Amino acid sequence: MEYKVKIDAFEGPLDLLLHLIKTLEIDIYDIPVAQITDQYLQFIHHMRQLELDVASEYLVMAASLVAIKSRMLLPKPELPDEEPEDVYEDPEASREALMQQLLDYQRYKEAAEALKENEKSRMRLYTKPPSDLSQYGCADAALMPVSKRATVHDMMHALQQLIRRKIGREPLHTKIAKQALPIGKQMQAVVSVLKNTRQPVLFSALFPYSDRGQLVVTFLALLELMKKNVIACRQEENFSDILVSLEEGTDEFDPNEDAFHY
Amino acid sequence: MSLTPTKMRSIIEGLLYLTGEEGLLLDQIAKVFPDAPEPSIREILEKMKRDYEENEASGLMIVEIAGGWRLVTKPFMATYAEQFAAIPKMTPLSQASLETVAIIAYRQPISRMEIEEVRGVKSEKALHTLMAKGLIKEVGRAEGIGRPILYGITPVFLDYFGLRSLEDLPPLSEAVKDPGERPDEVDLLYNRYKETVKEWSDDNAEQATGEAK
Amino acid sequence: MSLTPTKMRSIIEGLLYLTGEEGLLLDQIAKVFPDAPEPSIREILEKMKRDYEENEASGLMIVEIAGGWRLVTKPFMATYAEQFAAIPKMTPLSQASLETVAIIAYRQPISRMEIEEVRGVKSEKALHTLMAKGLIKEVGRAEGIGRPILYGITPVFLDYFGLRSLEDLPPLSEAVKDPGERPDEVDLLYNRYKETVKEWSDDNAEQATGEAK
Repeated sequence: MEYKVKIDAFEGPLDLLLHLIKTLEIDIYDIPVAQITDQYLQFIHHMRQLELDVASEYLVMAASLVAIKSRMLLPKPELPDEEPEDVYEDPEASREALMQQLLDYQRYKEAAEALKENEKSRMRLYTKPPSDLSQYGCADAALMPVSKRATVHDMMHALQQLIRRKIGREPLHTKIAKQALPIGKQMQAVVSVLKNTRQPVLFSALFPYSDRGQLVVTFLALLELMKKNVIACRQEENFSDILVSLEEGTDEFDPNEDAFHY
Repeated sequence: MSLTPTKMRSIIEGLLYLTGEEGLLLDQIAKVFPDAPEPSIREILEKMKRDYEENEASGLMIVEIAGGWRLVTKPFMATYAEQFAAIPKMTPLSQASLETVAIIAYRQPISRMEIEEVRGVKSEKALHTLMAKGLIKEVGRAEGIGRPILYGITPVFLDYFGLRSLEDLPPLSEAVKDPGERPDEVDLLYNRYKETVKEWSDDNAEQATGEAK
Repeated sequence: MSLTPTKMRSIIEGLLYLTGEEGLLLDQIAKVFPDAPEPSIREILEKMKRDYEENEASGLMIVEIAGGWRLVTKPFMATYAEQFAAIPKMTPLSQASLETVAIIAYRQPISRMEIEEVRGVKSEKALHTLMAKGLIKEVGRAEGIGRPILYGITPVFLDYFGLRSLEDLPPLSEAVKDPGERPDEVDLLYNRYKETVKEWSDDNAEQATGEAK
């Protein structure tokens, strides 16, 4: 578990150092250790004054900066040749190592910036969910293929897609549901469809939405139109499709008539 | 600022594509163009419909039923869709099945209706497929009206996805748990705090540069 | 009987519509046109892509992401799509997650410790988020003590960042001169520093966990 502390706008001591180097206009290839150490410590100090919990990484960096700085102030000890080299930590080498680390981190930070742009443009592209191909006879095989298994990661991807899709779709459902479509308006819609086609329309074709509210309103609209003799419904035989057509002389049907408002 | 008919056409086309087979009501389209009169929107739709119909290089067309407008494939596409459907898929489980089984795995026991709420689409076929493959099973019935069947995953699920136990499932991102969630006050507070710190450090750096000179 | 390019274009458009966000692979299209050479299919796709792009009256465009061709709405449509949806946008990745996933993409397979060395901070939470989003996965374990888990990116990574392939990754700025020729002392100091960091942060993490209890 990552602990809760995380100072501010910086991603860590390296990020903070890069920031200081940039604002102080320091040459990253020739870091003045004393100056950067002072600035760094001052920053940390202020963070603590603000009673902010400073993550351990920052303190560790502070410690190593101070170590490098103090060693730089001391004269290099004369070591006998036979002593192993690593007894003395050359502050120049430490400074070099820090520089390498900063440069390396900076590369990835830049790469992250670039990816952020990619992410931004990708997020602006919306698309539709795949159509249901089952109507074209695509059946998921009843037997599980052993060779090509879906993986957990396929599943996580599917969930991500689902979220993306919901972003584009959810309100559609809620809007239709909450709209409480007025019957009068739906009557107009039905009449205008019949007028446009100029021929009988299949009953089922008048119900393009699976939304329940929509179905009920359309059905009520049809009943009302039948009652007012605006439309006629015909059925050739039991259980065959019902054909809906306009009655004669309904051209003057005024959908705005008060009677049609509910 | 009012939009040109060309711009409006492009926006309507985009929206029709996004809503796919479900389509859009004229009202819904009109809401996107609060300044445009409804007849002008209808005109654009009618024109677009004719254009698609006449364009031999397009496999799509626009249909209008009961006030709803939809972008769909032309009838001749059925043959090719069949051919395409017959091609073995990249993933052995369809997107629909994967989504459904994932929701069940994370939220079991769960009813079909709850699954459909999360997915926003009918999920009967996916449930059928998953049952047939033995990845899910009925685990009981919920209390309440209709006592809907509850689904859960099976040991075959674990085996199929190579998991030792359900605890091996990757952590779910917040969005799936509650897709509508907004950043809460904590985030807002945090952002404000970040800015303060940033300002402070910029000031300080400036000062330091000044001193160095 | 072979199909005219116009007819082929219309069929491809229809298939792009049907597959939507799933996208269409070139060889899936090729299977629908067994007689057509693949280059000619690609040519039609490229042409279609250009046509959509240049057509101001269209809100759609074609993109090639992770090898798949997809019909998507143009970027300007985002405002309308979102306004239409009235739902908060997907939250983008945090800076920490972006840095982490960038390091993984360029250096995979890579262990958590190696990532933390580059970033100089703990990266567990970022890894967690990236796993949950399906952007990275465990790809094995390293040799050596503790056999740490190695991470790599997934095809979802390409999709998420809209890349055709890993070659599309933004080029990493030039590596530091002679990174392999560091004097030994530096490595030692560096390693000691690393260990200190580790101890420190472990302590701190423990403390934090303790406090949380």
